[in-house]
Amino acid sequence: MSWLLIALLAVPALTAALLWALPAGTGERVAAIVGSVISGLVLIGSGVLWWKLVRPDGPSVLTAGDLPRTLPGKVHGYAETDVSWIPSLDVRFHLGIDTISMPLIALTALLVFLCCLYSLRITPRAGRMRSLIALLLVIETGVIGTFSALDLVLFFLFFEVVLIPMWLVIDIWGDDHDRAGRRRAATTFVLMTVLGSALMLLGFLLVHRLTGSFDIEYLSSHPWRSSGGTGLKAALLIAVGLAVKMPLWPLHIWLPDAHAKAPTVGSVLLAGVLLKLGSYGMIRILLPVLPGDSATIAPYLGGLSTVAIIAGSLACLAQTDVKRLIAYSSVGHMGFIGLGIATMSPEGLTGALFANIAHGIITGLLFFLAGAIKDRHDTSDLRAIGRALYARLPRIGGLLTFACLASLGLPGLAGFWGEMLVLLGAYHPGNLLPRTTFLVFMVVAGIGTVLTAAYFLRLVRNLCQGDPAEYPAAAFAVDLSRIELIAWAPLIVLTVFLGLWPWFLLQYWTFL
Amino acid sequence: MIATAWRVIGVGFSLLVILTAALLHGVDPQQADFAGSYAGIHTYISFGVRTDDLTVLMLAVVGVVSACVQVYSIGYLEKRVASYTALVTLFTAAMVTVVVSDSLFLLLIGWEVMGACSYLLIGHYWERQDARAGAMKAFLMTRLGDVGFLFGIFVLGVAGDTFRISDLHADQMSSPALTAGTLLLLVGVVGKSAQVPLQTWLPDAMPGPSPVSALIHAATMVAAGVFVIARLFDLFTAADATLTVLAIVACVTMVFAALCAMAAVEVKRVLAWSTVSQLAIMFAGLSLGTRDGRHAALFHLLTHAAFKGLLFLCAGVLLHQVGSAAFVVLRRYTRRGVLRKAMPVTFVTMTIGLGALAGVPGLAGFFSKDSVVEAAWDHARDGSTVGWVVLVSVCLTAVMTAFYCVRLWLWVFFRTPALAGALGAFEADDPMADLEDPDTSKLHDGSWLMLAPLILLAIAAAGLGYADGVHIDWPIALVTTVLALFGALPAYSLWQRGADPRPVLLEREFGVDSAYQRLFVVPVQWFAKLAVGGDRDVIGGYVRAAGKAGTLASEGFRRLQTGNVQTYLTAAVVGVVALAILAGVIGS
Amino acid sequence: MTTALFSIAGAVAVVAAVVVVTTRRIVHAALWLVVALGAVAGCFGALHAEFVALVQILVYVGAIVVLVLFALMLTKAPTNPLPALTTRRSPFAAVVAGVLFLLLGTGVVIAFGNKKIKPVPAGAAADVGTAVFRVWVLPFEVLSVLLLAALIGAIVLSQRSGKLSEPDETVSSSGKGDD
Amino acid sequence: MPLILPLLLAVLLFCLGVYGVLARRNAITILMSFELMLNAVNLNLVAFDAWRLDGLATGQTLAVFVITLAAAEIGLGLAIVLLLFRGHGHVDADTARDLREQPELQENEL
Repeated sequence: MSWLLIALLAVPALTAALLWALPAGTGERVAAIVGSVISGLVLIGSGVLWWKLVRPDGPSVLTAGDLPRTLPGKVHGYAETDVSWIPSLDVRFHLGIDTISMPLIALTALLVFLCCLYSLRITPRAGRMRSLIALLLVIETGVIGTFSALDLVLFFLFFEVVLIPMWLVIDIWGDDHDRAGRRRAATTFVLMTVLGSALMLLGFLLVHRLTGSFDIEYLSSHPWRSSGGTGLKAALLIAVGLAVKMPLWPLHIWLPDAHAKAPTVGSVLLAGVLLKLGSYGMIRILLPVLPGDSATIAPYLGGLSTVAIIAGSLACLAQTDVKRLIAYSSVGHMGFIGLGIATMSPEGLTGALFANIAHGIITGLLFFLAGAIKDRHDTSDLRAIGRALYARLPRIGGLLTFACLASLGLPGLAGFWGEMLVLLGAYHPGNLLPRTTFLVFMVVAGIGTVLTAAYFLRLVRNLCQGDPAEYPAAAFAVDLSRIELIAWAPLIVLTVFLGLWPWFLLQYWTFL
Repeated sequence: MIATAWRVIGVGFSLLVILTAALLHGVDPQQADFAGSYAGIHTYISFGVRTDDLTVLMLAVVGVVSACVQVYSIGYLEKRVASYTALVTLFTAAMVTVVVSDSLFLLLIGWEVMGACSYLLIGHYWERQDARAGAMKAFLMTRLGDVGFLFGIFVLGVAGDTFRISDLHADQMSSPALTAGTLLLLVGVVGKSAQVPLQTWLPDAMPGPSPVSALIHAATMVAAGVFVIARLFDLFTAADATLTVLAIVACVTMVFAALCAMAAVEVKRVLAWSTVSQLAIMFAGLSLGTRDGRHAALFHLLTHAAFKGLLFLCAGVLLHQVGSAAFVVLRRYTRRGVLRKAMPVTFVTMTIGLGALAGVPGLAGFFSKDSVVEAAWDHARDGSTVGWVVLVSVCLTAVMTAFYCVRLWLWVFFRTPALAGALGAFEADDPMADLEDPDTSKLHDGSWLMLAPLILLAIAAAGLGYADGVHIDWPIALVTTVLALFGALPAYSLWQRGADPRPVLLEREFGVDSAYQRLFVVPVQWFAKLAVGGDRDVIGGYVRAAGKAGTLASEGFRRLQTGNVQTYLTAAVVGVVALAILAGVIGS
Repeated sequence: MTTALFSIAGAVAVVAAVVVVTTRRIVHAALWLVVALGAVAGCFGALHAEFVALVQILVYVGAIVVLVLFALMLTKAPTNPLPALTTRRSPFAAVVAGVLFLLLGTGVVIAFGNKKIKPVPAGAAADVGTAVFRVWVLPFEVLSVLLLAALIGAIVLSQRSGKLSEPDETVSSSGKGDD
Repeated sequence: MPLILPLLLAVLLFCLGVYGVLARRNAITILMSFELMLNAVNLNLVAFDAWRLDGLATGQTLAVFVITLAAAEIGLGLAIVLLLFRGHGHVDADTARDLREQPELQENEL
């Protein structure tokens, strides 16, 4: 029983309820402040939890020599809460964290905190801040819950908790100019992800039929080793369900619309955190519970991920909308993560985990920047915004270039290590996998990195550079405001820090 | 204020690099890890540094050139100084990282950060279309090579079970892995050092500020390729196939680039092609696989850094004062003989630089090129085909180098006696040829901040040849001098006749660029459209069709809702009857 | 004797009922309904349920049919034959009814085909009255409440007032509200 | 007397009522057909009562109740018919389709 972890889950949810309970006028005024304070507390709490987890005499710092090579993703739970919940269905309220989930929880807390902070000054045009902040907090609860659930049904429940608030965020606070579009985007998002999680639940039920347990901790130490038959069906269902969320090509179609139409904070959370639910689920559930069947489907997963890298990059090359472009870049980056998971090798999984965090930070920053540019020009169409942002908004332009360089995987910035380790994992994949196939994936993904560079440079060229005489500065356009600097600074610092000091995270995953 | 701070930091950093080099000079080779972790269970990734002769040499080169560039830039650059100086400093730091690194990954970080910095610096004048395009091209082509480099690191690191450079030994690796790894590394080197077939980015990078060109061409970026091969020389010598490939690439490149330089009509472009060519000479020296060859290559790297840095800084002065480095524009000044008189320091230092490049006896380039030729000759005498090929190519390149140096020197600084003040061969290209003479009264040498680095580098370009201890193989010296004369004389006679024949093939640089455009860029754009269209019309089509099917189904069911109670009732009775029959059938 | 009586009354009832559901004149249908209901009353009598038969005649023939005739009058029902008194679905409805008849008929024949009734005179008002007020008091009272409710309902429904259109409007305005 | 006789008569009357309900156009004739069906039920009740002779006169009592209910039903039904007539000017059950699917309300589809 760990009160800290439960508090991390309960506090945002209760705060959301409290906000809705407040009278409307008061609620509107204090929403962002309350949200910032509470999410700040959650961030501090997750920091404390992290410290307790990894402190030298702590329970869960495992190094390579400590234990024999186990299955990837095996749970070494800490801060566990395990009480019976629905006995007739064999469902337990089982929470717990380990070094795989802890960084993701911290990332969630950080991004929600920054979104609330950002909302202190910069609000969507639709107003209704009280509900927006409350929904963000509900999303926080759901995401942290998903990352800490150690019961399949509980995992599914938290997974679902996230969807509806995000749907509302897109639908209500989305793009002002395109009501039908944002409604369509929100509906597509919610329908596709709900369909995916329904399939996932079906897979969970099959797992229960095979093994008689929903408990992830038990399952990861007693995996279903044989392959084929019902296990394969379960693995396929779970993989497809999670792949929708990730999203894997060709199930990604909801993503560009949802990201492009969502408000800035929505895009940040969607790209920064929500996509990680899928990849986390694969590492946490698919690989450890059904290793044999995962090995059967891994080449296909890897192949689709590679296609995603190429297709996402190519699609970016032809985009004319900055938010859509960044959204499509997520398809490519999540393709790298998918490839890393598919390799089933320690390096690949480490890379996927690292890329999860790095992508959350960098894409969060990119969406913040895209939102800032969109707010200033009232459009996210590249042709309407015009060129020469360096001349009009030098600081934002510079930061955009920085974020683009980080996102294209420049060594020395956070984006590199994940991609590098994924490719290294593909160079020698897990024992059960066909190596030649993965070598091909590696080479194609390598070409994908060049394409990634190409579209980001194209973005910089078409947006930041250009003759300022043709695109005079608008009078109202102010460069980087203070609140933006404050909200973005942690992301910038982390991008550089993780790029130069990857051991900060890598050291926790040496048991993989 | 910020700009000043950055300038101080920049110059200070460069001096610090020089100081470090001085302190490390003579210290025994050693290495140390300062951070590291397992990634997964059996891959250890660490950052480490090392020092040895190569490190010290490169540190000194990088420090001196970057100090010169930083000081020079104070006079050269007027706007966006802070970002520029910061990037140049970062650039230098990245090169220093490459040089001191003992970890393949740390090396890669420096290696690619350099690429990014060069991208940003080439695009410094982002108002200009050619600068934007050149910057993007530079980054993408080097990045393409870097993918190969990364894979090479994988192959070598996995085969050697370590990513620490000092622990990589050829004898612990299988021969195929060694060959594959070094070949993949070579891809990265080719990209970074602009060798064939990834050569086209370097000439296109010329719209960047001249000091940046000096930095890229002399000490950092392109030299990093040579450095890496020198650093991993043991691995490369153990992989014969790689060395052969390297030799072929180098020989093709040096001749190709020299040919392109012979037809270029802009000072910086000539210099850029000459860099490609000279780098190929260094690679040729390395490809011999002998100690002598490596030594010669590094010697050439050293002297090349001096005279190429000098030449680019001189071109920068021309650009700064005249506003362009194109032959046509410079000729307008030269036809009255003004340029030489107005800029005596530039003229003298540039003459020394060109002399060193062309291999005028006594200047630095002469000695270093001779040492390459000598190493090739030694190797060739041992019965090596590679040695012969390299020998012939370097000699051929020496002829062409002399040709384009003399051509550049004469056309830029001297009026043609035969033409009596005309523009000469460039007249046809110049829309302003008939205009009045340009205003030359304001033409003068740059400020001393710009001239001091020139003079320093000129001294180096003249004197570095003696740094290695003078040992001259007289027959070879004689042959190369004669070859240089062979190249210089046609250039002189053409100039005197006012003619400058430029074959179309050379002027288009063998059409490589447009071929790449057609082969890669256009298909990629086409595929991009395909990807977007596919997403919208195929994948999105399925999703929309699913939605449409639901809507249509609901439409159909809605039609049953006629509002007529009797219809409902009929349906209900039919249902009851059907159920009753069903129950009877099942029950019986 | 009773069998014969029952058969005659039943035949009359069937014929009258057929006319009720097929005639083109609405008023004729109502009048033929009287015949049918009366014949059914006769059947009741043949089964020795005299009280029920009397109630049938009183309530049905006396009250309900009169009410129907009033309704016909109020709705200005024409007395001449109407061309389309049945819907287009009538053949289908006939099939459905026929199948239903076959189904039910087969069912009762199989179930009760060889049972006999020995009619005994137990249908006097006294007997039924005793049963109603001794055994069925509670349903009887509930039924009276139901009748009251139906009375009030009929009054409310046939009230001529503008109140009925108001809820219609509030519904549509609340429907607008959520948009 | 065979039990089957009143039962078959009841079935016949019921099916005629069903036919009338399903096929007749005028709302009042539909109500008449309802009466036929109710009578069929009554006939059943009385017939079974005469067959079983439980001494409680259950069937006859229930038949009386049904007659009462029929009276209430016809009263309410005719009130509704009058309302229909007042609103639409006819009592045609086939054309009274106010509750049908309204095509103009289909705007918020996907």
